[in-house]
Amino acid sequence: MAITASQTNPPQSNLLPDGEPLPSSQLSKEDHLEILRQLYLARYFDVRLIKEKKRGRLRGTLYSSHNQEAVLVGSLFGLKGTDWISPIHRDMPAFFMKDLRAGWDNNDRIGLTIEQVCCQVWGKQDSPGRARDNWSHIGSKSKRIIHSTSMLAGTIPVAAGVVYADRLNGGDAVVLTYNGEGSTAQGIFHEAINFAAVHKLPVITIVENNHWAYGTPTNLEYSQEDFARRADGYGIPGLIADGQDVFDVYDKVMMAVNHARAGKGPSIIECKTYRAYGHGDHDDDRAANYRPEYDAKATYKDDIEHARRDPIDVCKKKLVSLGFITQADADRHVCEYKSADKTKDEDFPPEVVAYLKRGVEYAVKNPVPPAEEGGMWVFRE
Amino acid sequence: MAITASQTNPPQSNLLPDGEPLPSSQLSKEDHLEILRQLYLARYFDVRLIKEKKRGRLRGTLYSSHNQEAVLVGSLFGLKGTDWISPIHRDMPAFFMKDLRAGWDNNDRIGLTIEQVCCQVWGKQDSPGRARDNWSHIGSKSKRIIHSTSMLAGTIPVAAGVVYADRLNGGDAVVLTYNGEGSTAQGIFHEAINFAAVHKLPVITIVENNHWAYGTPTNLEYSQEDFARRADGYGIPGLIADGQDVFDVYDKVMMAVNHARAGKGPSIIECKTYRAYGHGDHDDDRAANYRPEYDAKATYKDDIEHARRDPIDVCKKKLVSLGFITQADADRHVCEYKSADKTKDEDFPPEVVAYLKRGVEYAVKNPVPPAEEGGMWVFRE
Amino acid sequence: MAAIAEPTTGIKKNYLTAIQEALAEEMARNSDMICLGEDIGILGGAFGCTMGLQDQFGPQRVIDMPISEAAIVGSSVGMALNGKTVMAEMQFIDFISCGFDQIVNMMATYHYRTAGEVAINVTLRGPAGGYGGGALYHSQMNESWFCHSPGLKVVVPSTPYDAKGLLKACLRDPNPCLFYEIKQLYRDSKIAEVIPDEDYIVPLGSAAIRRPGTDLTFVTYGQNVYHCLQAADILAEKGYSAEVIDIRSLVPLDEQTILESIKKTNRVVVVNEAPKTCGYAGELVARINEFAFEHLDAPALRVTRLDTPVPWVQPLELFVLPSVEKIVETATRVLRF
Amino acid sequence: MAAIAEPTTGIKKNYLTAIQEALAEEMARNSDMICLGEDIGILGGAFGCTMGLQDQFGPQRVIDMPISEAAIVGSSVGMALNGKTVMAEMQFIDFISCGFDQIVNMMATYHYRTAGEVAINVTLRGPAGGYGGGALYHSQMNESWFCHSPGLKVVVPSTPYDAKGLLKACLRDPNPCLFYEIKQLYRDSKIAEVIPDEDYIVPLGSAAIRRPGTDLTFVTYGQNVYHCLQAADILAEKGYSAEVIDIRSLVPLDEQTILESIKKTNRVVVVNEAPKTCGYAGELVARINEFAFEHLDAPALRVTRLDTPVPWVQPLELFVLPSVEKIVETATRVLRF
Ligand SMILES: Cc1ncc(C[n+]2csc(CCOP(=O)(O)OP(=O)(O)O)c2C)c(N)n1
Ligand SMILES: Cc1ncc(C[n+]2csc(CCOP(=O)(O)OP(=O)(O)O)c2C)c(N)n1
Ligand SMILES: [Mg+2]
Ligand SMILES: [Mg+2]
Repeated sequence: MAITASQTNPPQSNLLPDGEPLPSSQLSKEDHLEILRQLYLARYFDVRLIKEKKRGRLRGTLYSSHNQEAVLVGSLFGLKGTDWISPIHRDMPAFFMKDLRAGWDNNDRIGLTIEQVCCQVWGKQDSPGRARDNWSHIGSKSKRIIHSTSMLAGTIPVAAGVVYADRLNGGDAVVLTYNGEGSTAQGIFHEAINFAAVHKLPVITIVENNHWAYGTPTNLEYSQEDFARRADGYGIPGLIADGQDVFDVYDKVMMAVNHARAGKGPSIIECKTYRAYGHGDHDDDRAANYRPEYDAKATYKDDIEHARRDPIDVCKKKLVSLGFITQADADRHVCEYKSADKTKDEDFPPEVVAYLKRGVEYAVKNPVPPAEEGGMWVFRE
Repeated sequence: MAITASQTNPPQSNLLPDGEPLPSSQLSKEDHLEILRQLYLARYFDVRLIKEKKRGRLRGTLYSSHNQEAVLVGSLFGLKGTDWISPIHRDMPAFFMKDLRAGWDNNDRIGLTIEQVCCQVWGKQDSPGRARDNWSHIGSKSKRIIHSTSMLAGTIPVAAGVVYADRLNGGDAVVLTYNGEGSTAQGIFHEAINFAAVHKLPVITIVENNHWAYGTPTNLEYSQEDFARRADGYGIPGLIADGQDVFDVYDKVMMAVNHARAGKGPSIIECKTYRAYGHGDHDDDRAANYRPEYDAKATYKDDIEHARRDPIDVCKKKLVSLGFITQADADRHVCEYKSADKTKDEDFPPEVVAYLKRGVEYAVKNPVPPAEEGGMWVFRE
Repeated sequence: MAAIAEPTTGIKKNYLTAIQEALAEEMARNSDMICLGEDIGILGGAFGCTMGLQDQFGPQRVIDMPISEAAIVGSSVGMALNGKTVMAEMQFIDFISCGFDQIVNMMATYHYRTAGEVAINVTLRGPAGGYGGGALYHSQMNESWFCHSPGLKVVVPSTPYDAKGLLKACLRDPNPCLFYEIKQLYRDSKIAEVIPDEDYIVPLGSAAIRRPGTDLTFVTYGQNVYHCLQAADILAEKGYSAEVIDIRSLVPLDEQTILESIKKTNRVVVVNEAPKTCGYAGELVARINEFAFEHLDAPALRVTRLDTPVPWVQPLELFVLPSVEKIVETATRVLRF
Repeated sequence: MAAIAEPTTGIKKNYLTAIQEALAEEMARNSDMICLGEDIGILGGAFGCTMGLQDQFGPQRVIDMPISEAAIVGSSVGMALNGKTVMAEMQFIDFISCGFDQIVNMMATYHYRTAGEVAINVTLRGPAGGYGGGALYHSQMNESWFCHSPGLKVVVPSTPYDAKGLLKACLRDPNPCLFYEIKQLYRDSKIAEVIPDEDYIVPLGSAAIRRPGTDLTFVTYGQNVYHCLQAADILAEKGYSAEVIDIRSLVPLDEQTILESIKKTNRVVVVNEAPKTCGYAGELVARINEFAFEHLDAPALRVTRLDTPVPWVQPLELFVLPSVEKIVETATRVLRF
């Protein structure tokens, strides 16, 4: 079954009142250009980390978000700074891309800085968690980012609690929680969505369906063709977005956000995409081994073919077709369809390279926290 | 929304190939009479226990199955002895009613004896668990009854494992798991159903929707009008049965059993009914207080009205209409629409009274296990 | 066997009333406080601890949750992350195992993980303990699991005065607290006592000496405080003077009060009702060993539940749980060592 | 620092290979055995413990499960109830908390609840332990929770020989077993050793003396066996002879070997890497106190993790975990007491 941008799950899907224009049709030319820049930025972040890791400069595991950038950029772009997000392992760019529309160098924007995120990756003391937990297990109360544990789907009830409290305070915040499709099998996923549905909490769950959970394909994870169908069982909308098309993701998320902000409750948005590499960088070689054979005979073969379109390419085509950029503009920096080791800095706009450079340089110079911190902050005194 | 016997959840509901007769239409006159006897038996068991408890002869809490007997009798009647069941607190009669069709006094039938169940209720040593855990927390491997803990929905994965093993061994057993509608909110419910759906395991989950979970009404438990709708999200059939009509329960369960035995996987059957008393006998007074007001303004008011039809009355009417009994037969023993304290032994057929008498007398005489058993059987040596 | 409380005059209140009052008073005092749990609103709680709260504070602040312990804990954490004070009830403390991951990995570690940015003010409370025929799943004392999970405070009151004062202390403490209520004491009129009308707290980490003595120290908490007091009576008849320390708060622990006592008595018996292996009784023995070894004239011994679940029928249940006889017997061994 | 093993000739095998062999041999030997876990089939397991098993035994007997720890445990119990031998993998032992209720309340108690009718032959195994930069959720040693849950056997091998022999013992034991694999040892070539080609088991409940000594006894297990051996080297330079006991199996525990050692050395230090409070180290101290008090010339002291989670970056991680230095320091205090 191939994905089309309009595909949604009956009967809950029609969140857009008849005749109303798609949210993305309201975006300005500047918005479109910014979205493309953000896709570059997310891609470059990943590429750069992969290279750093290969050079032995990073510890730990790297969960690449390559090919899934449209999900992140498309879902974050329409949020207000006061909204909350709850990213997990494959959403690393989300931490600094939150509220990026408010200005990449705006000190007041409500997202982590690139310096903070790099300090986290490098295990340095200016990480928001002072390098006490690794990779994506960070967050910030003031920046409205929920701190996950490793335990998959474990932040969804926390997210529900956060917006419950916000609503009690008279706020109108929504929360986006991100999950791999594999993580939806956790009991807590069900408990949290059910609770959110009962109380019509503004909890939007993005299911990043990249068709593999580590070494397990979707047909062993759940038994529906379209995961989004699960939503109907909770009496909430389940939408399917083309995870390669940043504008389709934006549309579906904004429909869900408007629904949620209007007090109508949660939704699930399945973004169909495909994992570019192994589960983590330690798994690249094995994944290259186990996946192709399995995918070739899979029922979701069409989905995968569809998801091989590079989201940057898809975005550029749209911008060209809208007349916002020329083909020459599109061809100026070409990173699409290239694996990390095949890209050079010239394949990305200079402002993107410069932004990350700042973060990396800061992180490299930042010290590791002192040993004694290991014994601190078990309790608030 | 009132319940009709034919109501099922689109699009997964139609388990009965076109033109095939309803399973209940295949039942003999003798079967019909036996079903009525079993309804009497289940009711009498409950009535008797309530009276014993009121007289101070029993410890612990009593979770009445009054008004929900059609769910038990209708679901158990078509099973083979080799099938498994997993009853919980409100299904106490299921323990001795399993395989009862094979003869109430048949020593080879695959269900617990009335003596064993009474020993459990009275806390005596011939309880199958030697009175180590209370009320419904018993079972028997040889009788194919799964031993629950208190933790709601916790036996569903166990049930899935049991039939997984059976299938590996070449068996064709199905398993019926019973759950209150409130218990479906547990994470393990989701994990187990999902696993069963992925592997097309013959796990049939009966959701006894009696519209209350202790002191919590359904609108605070989940956000669908019909719980059965949840099934579709797992790609499995979700059926709604009229929980007051033993034949409708029988039909829906047998459709699901046939589907499961054919290797087509699990189903969920929502049986709409209503809890007659409080959650447990300790809660009767409070429930009388909190429920009526809430129910009166509930969205499921129609369901409740519907579920006030006594299942024994519904069954008798059917038998009279089929000509299997006369109205005089139906009026011989009238326990329907009577609360426990209003019934006398004469309101039940003498064989029912005699059967239970045997169990109670055995249990009363049976000794309490010796204290030292408390320290035994932590491990298999 | 009366519990020691601030001497005041007035009507005696039981343990349950003390808890009801603590919750109602804190809800009134702190408009940012939320209560959630199964059946706590319309019903008022399985044991009535939250009776009347929903009428008084509304269904937004007193939430009847679906039967989802993990979501109860997780959403409590989220509310606390967003500035609320949360009381979450486990209908029986036994069911806490269904929300286990959220407690030990999400809630307990939040402050640590965020290097102090976020403190999670959640008090998880629920009825606990055996001796009532509750069987395997309505009798547990599983506090050891949580004492072993850094970042949680763990409290077990044994008197109405303490129940109210410690519950208030937990609700005002910025850290996550587990509060074990001894359900056999809820309506026990023998321990009912007059408690102050004025607002008070019992600070976490302070033990209470329930009975002074010179020959042997009982270190205990919960239901076994009363068994130790009875054992002390029996020992007194035999000429031994036993001191009974009710630690009340397991994390943090008041080591000082225990040390002072052992300096005086030189002998100690630890009593609790959890299974023996890796229970808190063993922890007490290990600590006493560390901070009071040179004062011990005999080994510090434990009286605990056997390493079994809690069986249902009475002779079996009493066989596996600590009893006055077992306590006296062990104390006598220690005294004669 | 080589582990002590049956002396044989042949190629040396590491800890991971030992586990792979145990699983493959038991699967071949027992056609009623099933393996299940996340990514154990197509991938062969996150660490490769089940590599090749699905090809050899098919997807029915080697099941790639959804990410559902509770269903993994629960369905394992069901399979065992219906006569199967089950190996269930936790991808990291840290995630066991997500299946906690099914372990402690369903699996552990099954035999007890049924008065011996049903034994549940499930071995839950997974990679565990710190010292590898795994941070809070990939470093845990949470064995104490399960030692405190009656009905479970708990095993922690430290050598390839033991890993294979103990895993086979667990898979043949009718009771549920928790098997903690020290992931830092999986590919540690320093501890690789020749192990027998013939079938063998290491019986549960037997400790191993890794190094004999006369002045002090280290009682330990897992990764810290090696730290204690190094500490013993350092102490030897200072003229002290330390014995190192690797208990290997926590439940059941070989008390006899510990007692014999203490009778000889009269001094003991217990080392493990779990948080201190209510950890198994405290249990060992309490037991030693019970069965060997009169042989002790000094308090039995613990070296454990601090009561903190395991932080990520190295200086912090090493700050909270036991180290050779901390062990030597504590041993010296005990020796000089
Ligand atoms: C409760 C729990 N079980 C297991 C794991 C180990 N684990 C980490 S990521 C992962 C696969 C996740 O797959 P999916 O949710 O599809 O996300 P993706 O990695 O594909 O983005 C697994 C099994 C975990 N982190 N938490
Ligand atoms: C995990 C868990 N949480 C809480 C409870 C306490 N409890 C026992 S029965 C019950 C209500 C169950 O309602 P429902 O599932 O609708 O079944 P019913 O009693 O209505 O038949 C609750 C909350 C429990 N047994 N297990
Ligand atoms: Mg995935
Ligand atoms: Mg119900």
